[in-house]
Amino acid sequence: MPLLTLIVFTPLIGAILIALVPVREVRVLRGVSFGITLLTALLGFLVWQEFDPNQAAFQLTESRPWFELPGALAVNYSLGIDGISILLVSLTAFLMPLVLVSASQSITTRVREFLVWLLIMEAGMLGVFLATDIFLFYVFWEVSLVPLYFMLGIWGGERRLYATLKFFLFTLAGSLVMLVGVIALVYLSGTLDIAALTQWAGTQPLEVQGWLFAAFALAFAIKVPLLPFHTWLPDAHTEAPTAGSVILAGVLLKMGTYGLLRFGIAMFPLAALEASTLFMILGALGIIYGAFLAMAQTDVKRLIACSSVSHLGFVVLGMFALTGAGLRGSVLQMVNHGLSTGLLFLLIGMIYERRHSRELADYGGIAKVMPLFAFFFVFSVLSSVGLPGLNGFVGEWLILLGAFEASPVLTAVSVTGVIFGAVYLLRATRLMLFGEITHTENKTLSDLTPRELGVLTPICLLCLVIGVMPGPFIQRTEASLAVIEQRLDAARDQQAARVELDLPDDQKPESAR
Amino acid sequence: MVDLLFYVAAAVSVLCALGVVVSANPVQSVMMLLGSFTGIALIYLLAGFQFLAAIQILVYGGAIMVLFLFVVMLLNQGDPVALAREQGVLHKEQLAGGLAVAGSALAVLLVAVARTDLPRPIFGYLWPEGGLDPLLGMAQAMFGPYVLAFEGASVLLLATAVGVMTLAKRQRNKPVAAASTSEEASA
Amino acid sequence: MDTTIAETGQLWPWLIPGLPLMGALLTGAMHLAGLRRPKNDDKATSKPLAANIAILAMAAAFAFSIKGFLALRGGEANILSTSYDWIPTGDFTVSWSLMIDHLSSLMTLVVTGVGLLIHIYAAGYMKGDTGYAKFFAYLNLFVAMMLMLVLSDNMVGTFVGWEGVGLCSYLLIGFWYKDSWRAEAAQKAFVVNRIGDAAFLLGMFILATTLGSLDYSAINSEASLLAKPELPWKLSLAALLLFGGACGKSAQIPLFVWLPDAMAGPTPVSALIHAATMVTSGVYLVVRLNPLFAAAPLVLTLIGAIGAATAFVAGTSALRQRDLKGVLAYSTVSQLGYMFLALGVGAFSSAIFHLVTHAFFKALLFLAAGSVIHGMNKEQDMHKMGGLKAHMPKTCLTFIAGAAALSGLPLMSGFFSKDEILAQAFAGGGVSLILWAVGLVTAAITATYTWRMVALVFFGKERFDKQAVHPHESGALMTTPLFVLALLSVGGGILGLPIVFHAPHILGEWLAPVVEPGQAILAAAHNGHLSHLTEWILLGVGAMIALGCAHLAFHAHRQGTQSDLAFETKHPELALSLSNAWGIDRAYQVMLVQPVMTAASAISTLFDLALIDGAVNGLGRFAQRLGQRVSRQASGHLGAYGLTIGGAACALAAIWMWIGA
Amino acid sequence: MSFESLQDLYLGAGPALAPLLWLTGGLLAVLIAEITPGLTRLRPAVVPAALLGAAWSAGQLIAEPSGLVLGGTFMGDSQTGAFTLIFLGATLLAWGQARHYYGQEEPFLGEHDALLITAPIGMILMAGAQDLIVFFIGLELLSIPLYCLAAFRRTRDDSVEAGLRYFILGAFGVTLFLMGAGLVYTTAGTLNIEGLGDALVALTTPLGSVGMALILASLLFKAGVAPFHLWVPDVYQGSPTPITTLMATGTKAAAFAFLLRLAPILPSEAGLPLGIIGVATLALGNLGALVQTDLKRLLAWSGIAHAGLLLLVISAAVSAAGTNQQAEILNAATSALLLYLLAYAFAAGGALGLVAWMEADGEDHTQLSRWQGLGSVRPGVAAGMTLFLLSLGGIPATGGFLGKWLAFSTAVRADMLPLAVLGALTSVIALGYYLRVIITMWMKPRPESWAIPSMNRPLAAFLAGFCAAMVLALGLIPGFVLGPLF
Amino acid sequence: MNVPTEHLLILSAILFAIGMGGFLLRRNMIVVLMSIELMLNAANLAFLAGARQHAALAGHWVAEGPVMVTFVIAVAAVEAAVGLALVIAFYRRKQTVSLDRLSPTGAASKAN
Repeated sequence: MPLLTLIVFTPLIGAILIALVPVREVRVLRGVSFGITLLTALLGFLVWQEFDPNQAAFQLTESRPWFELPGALAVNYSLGIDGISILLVSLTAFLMPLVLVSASQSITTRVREFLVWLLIMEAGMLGVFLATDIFLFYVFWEVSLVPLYFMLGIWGGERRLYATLKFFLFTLAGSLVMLVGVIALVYLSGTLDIAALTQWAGTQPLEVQGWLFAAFALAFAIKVPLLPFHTWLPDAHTEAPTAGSVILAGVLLKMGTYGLLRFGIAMFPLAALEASTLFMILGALGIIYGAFLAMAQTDVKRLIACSSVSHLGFVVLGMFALTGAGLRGSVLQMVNHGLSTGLLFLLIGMIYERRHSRELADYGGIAKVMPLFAFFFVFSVLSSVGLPGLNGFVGEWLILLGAFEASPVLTAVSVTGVIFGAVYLLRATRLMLFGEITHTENKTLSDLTPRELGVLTPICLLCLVIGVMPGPFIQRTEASLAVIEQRLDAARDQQAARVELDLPDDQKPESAR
Repeated sequence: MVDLLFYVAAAVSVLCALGVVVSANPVQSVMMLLGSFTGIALIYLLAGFQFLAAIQILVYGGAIMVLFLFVVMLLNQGDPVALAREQGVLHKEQLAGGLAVAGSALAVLLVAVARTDLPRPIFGYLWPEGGLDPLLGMAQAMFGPYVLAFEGASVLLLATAVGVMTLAKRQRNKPVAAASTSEEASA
Repeated sequence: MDTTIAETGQLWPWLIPGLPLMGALLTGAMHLAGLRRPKNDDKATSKPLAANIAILAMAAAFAFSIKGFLALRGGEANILSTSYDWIPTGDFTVSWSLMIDHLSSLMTLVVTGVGLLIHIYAAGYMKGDTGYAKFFAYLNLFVAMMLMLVLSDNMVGTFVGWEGVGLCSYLLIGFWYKDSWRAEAAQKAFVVNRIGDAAFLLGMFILATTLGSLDYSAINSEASLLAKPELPWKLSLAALLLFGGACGKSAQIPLFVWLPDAMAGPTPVSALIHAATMVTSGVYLVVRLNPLFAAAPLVLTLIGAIGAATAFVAGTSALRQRDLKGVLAYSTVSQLGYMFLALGVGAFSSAIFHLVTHAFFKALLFLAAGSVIHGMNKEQDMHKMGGLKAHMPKTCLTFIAGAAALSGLPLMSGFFSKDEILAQAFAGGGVSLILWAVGLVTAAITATYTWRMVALVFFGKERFDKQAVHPHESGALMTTPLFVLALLSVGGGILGLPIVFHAPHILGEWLAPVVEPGQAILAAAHNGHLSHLTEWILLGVGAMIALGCAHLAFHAHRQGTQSDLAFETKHPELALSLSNAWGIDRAYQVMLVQPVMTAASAISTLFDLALIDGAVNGLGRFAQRLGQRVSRQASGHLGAYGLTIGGAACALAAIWMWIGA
Repeated sequence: MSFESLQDLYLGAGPALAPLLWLTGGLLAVLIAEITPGLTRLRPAVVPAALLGAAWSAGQLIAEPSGLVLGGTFMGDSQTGAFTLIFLGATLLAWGQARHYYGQEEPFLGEHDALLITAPIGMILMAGAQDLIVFFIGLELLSIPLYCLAAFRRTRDDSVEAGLRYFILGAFGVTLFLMGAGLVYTTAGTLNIEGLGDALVALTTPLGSVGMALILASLLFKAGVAPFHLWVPDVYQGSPTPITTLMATGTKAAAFAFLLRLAPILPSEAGLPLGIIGVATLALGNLGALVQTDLKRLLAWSGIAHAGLLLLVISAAVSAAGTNQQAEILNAATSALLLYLLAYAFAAGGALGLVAWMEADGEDHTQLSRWQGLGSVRPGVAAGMTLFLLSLGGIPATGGFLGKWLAFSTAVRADMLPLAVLGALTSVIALGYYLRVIITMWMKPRPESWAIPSMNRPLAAFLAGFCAAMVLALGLIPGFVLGPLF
Repeated sequence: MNVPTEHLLILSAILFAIGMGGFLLRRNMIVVLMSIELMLNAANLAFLAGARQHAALAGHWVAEGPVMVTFVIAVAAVEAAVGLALVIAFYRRKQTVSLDRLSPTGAASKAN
């Protein structure tokens, strides 16, 4: 059974189906699309089951010739899954039905359009994680931009047009540079197969790896987003409808970190070694900077968005520590951030629907009238600040441990993020939930509905499961990460040999970058 | 003597060309243009291209000039009223720019000519053997390799006739027949 | 660490933290279920049930703690219980595993024992509160986390408990979240704890990267091995950072500021968390890792110094508190300082001894104070009390018992534990003598504020508004635990009688296997054995000072508030700064919190919005403007077009000529 | 020269010239049908028939190229055939859009069609020209009908002025070409591309260089490359929209087709300057488009940008001249140009077709503001426009992406990485204005009072749908184009 | 005639420049068209100069140049016809042949 094709195309076919349903049949539309995402989630679970944790290479692979580019390059439609992507694929499949349910309340205009975009988006994101042909990857990479663009632009907040444009152009700028990198890579190596490309690129000298790495890394750094390229994120998050925010935080940003891992570190180990300090610094800066931004926000959604910058700083920090623990942690933390920040955005969305405000000042004391909401909010906050026993801790701990091996100083700097994280999130919690109710509108707020509970509970449970038993999750990534570590070790040897060789010529390795 | 005649013809054509550009009255410009073309036709003749000299006079002098004159008259461009309305002869706002561009074009061309060593024929630039004129060769080329260009030109003339007719026609009266007009005859 | 691990297959130790956790889940579920029900539902039915579940869970945990204790007592080796792998890091794997050894067994006994009493007390104290089930859920969760902290076989597991108790502390301080100052106090507690936790994390990473494991057995054996030759500075740094973590949790300078504010929580919480258990986890950690700390003498000295400083500063602050719980809070900080002082001089088991006795008498004091506050309708200002002896005799009696223990009146539990610490400090000689001196002064201060408190609350005139307040004794549910604790406070001393009594030092012997490695390392540094005479003299001096100060303070304040007010009028600034812990909290606000918040808003508005985003938007605007200019070129003015085209053609020709050449 | 030899010359050229013959026949048929009362009704069928016939012939030519014909003046290879298909497609689109487009000028549709069918003749001559004389005639055959067609709506100032502007500047461009050709001829002694290739030394003399530069200038002018681009916005905007389609897709393709022929005889040092001009054009076009409020003008500026990118491809081919990968790069450039232009033809043609459609409701409907909220009332039209714009922006799953890929890959393979990166970055601006259109259509509310655009144009709808299908097909299953062509 | 090719080219260049000057400097469209005719003639001269040069070098007539000139003359006529027709069309709308009277364009873009 072509499982991976099924999982990518189910939402796509679903989108077409949805498009055929009359606009007025809102219930049917929602039902069908929920069924489709549920089916996809089921397929995702099957993939999770079928996945062999001991195999490092791509598995469940499928490949069919697509077309041939001039220069005798065969583009294939080929899918596969390995330890780097399994978690993200499962996460995407898992989150989508919940997002859809949450959207069924908030989205009341142009429902069909919304659902179509949502499903296309799911297909795009799954495609990004599953493609093993770089052309196919790039196609999915950019295609997944478009649905969010529409979701943001049509169903977003007041400044949505500004935010959409910014989001799209920012990401596109990176993507286009990456396109040049992809092209260069493809024509230098003569293949489009990602596994083969990885093999090829690993054998290249630093000069070649460096440029290609830079081209790729820029795109991913924007997507993540890393420090100087982050300003699109708060705007996009703030203006996006809840579903958009959840997907953006939950999956879309992970495309950046996923790319950094697959196309940055795994593909160009030498360059990654050279760049590791820079990226760790950017990650650490991102942690602190994002936290400071979050501390200053008065808009709770924007605050969470800024916290994303901080959290993803952790992921990058751990990833570019290039150590076993760091890699594991960052892969796991991608999922964790998706869950906990997704939760927070869902909750903000739920309260926004009741109150139509995102200003912290408009709340206060709502724990009294919405105790369940308060419970889930605090839970999410705790998951987000990395409380041991919940998912965030495992990832963060591994990341910091891994980073510590590589750079104790930067880790020491980053650890303060743990403190600041508590500061801004608890501040938000306090201002929203605690104290007296100062606004009379808040006195009549109704607590979470069963439907909302149904959305939140599975995610919370997953947070808990990952927190106490991350084994099955980490284990599935181990084989693939081990290969990356081997490549890095080989590159380290190479680097050492190179430094020895170059030493007489006045410290070349620095300038060689 | 023949060479001297070339320089005279050249001077005439250059002066007349200047006249075309600076004349305030379009009618005068047309006349100057005719003078310039005649000078060039003379050079063709001196260079041995009698046939080309002939069509230069026939087509330019006989058709194009008439066409220009016709339109100038049609639009009353020789009229003092019209002259006044056109607010001066030269475009003063871009006088400097125009002169600069034209001057630099001249400079580039002259520099290119000066810096290129064209091979000089041993026996000078005298007529080659085999007749006075490359007419036969032209005919053979036109119906040989250049038949495509030739036929293309004929299609071009046809299309031009249609186009000009359409453009010049007044609106709202739809004639069915496409009679040949003076414009077409000029081609 | 030669105490080898015998059995690993046993899973019953998991019941010790597991049962309270189950209790927490059950009661928590009850609370959440209650939320979904209509408002007018009869909540009373569920309420005792929640308390019963919680108490039952505690009792069971206590029972299993005893089982563990008995097993060890029976001569069994440490019991290791590994359930499953938790975090595979690639280099090593962190498991969920518990270890019952002599130290953790003692701690579980204290935690579950005192915890059980406090639970029972709380069942009475919290009666009528809307968040009854929630309260017990939190309380049970807290105990579970605390047990995880002390039982874990590795540092990561400890860290789970470490942060878990922090969380519960946060939840319980902010239990009455409607008062925003309580919510703020909760937030402060969590954040300050997190500062310590961050240091803990770093220390843990150093150990993990240098030693390759985070199991205590591995760390302790490795550390003692490494200690013999030149100690790598990394281990010292690790010890320092771990002590930083301990500072946060145990409210030592500079991270003590959260504890006084933590009194915002319900009083049982203050008793359980902020006196008896959580705040002692720092002490526990240092003792648990005693070989590591022993191998870092500089850090140990620092610990002693900080302990002494904390003891003194907090003690003086306690002198000027008017809030009953405030006195107890600062007293707690001060006593914790004592414990660290003990650790600093290498008296690990003495620290634990004081920890245990302190757990008894401070829990007692808090609970009794809670009883007072309960009886006084939430009044906490001692200046508005007085003469309560008559109204609540049981409370008074037990409170005095606690006060006697705290102030170190002879033969009380506090007397022995405190004097043991002072004796050890004195025996250390050299720098330790300074610590001893500070300790002695603090002992005097302790006695002073304790008896000031007793006098102000229970004796003298009744200064409260008799119309509004009708002081009354609390119910049996609350007083019974008081008596049990009073008994322990008074008699707890037998756990560690001085050598001069020629009785076995029960606690010292019990803990010997745990602290031996550390002691062995330290043995080279100082061998402080005091002669019996010296020890007698020290005991006598301690007793004299305690008795004297207690007497003076009691009589000075017996009349009422005059002496307090006199002092305040004479030295207003000193009084103010003393009552605010020497103004350290204010200094943090000014020097740390405000700058950070200012920096945050500056970064957000000036740097991020103005500079980075400004650059992005500026790029956009720049493109727009450039676009306008470019677009304006195509103005329809044919002359300009001609010029451009002609000029460009000429330029192109020139360039080409240049290329060709 | 004997009759027999002429016969050989002509007959051998048959397959190569067949598309031209179809079109010439079509032209004559249109005229005959126009002036013969009984046949007038047949006229609408003539043009598509001729175009389809020509396309069929072009397909034959691709399958069986006949190589150089007519004494080396015309190249009947698959490249010519492929470009011919693009020209024919563009013409067909323009023809389809012109149905029911004109109001008052409707009676003159016969003349319109005659002129329209002449233009691709010129384009094919340009694409296949191996001789500057043939090219010159082709250029005129393309230009003269377009001058007239641009001014076709004589009731409107902007149309007449567009024609006039186009003509005056175009005539100036032609004089540049002729002067250049004259100088080249003087130095090299031939006007044949192959001959010029043999006389490369002569072309690097100052006189030859100036000549080549002037030829190049005229080509860049036709292609709308900066700084010869200023006429483009005015003319595209002023011309009737179907004619804009033809200009945007056909003329540009023809100019680049000949530039491709010329690339091997340009000095390889010229690659870099050409590339820089290309990237500058890309930036300039995009910047210009960024601030437009009229859709046609916006598409005109975007067309300039696309020309810049295509020039980058040409420059790659130029810079590879003389290296060992010359043939490879030239092939890559050819396929890149073809595919890019094909995708561009369908995307831009489709977009302009929708503009033409909207214009039925009012002349001001080319204004972007009039498209506000269109997605809510005519989602099909808006979706089509969105697809076309995304393709123009080079978003994957559309033909535009594949074009962009091939274009950049040509530049990268010719070691022009920095230019490629610069080009990639400047094309970010492009998305800025394409997205603005999309935003206007989908994300802004439509004023209640506005009428819903009429939908009664089946042919236009069919063509738009066809374009959309092609854009998608090129993006998703490009094998059907790439396979036969390369 | 034994005038060197360079002189013919110089004449061609001068005429071309004059034509370009007229093209750039005159407002009257008809005169602008005449200027274009001048430039075309200049180009023709260049072709003839080339033809003569290579004929002299090769010793026999070459056909390409003269053929080109013939075509150019034909096209010149065509352009004149089309150009004048356009001028007439313009005149009908604006009653003028001044280039300055072409409407300005691109003004709308400023509104953005």
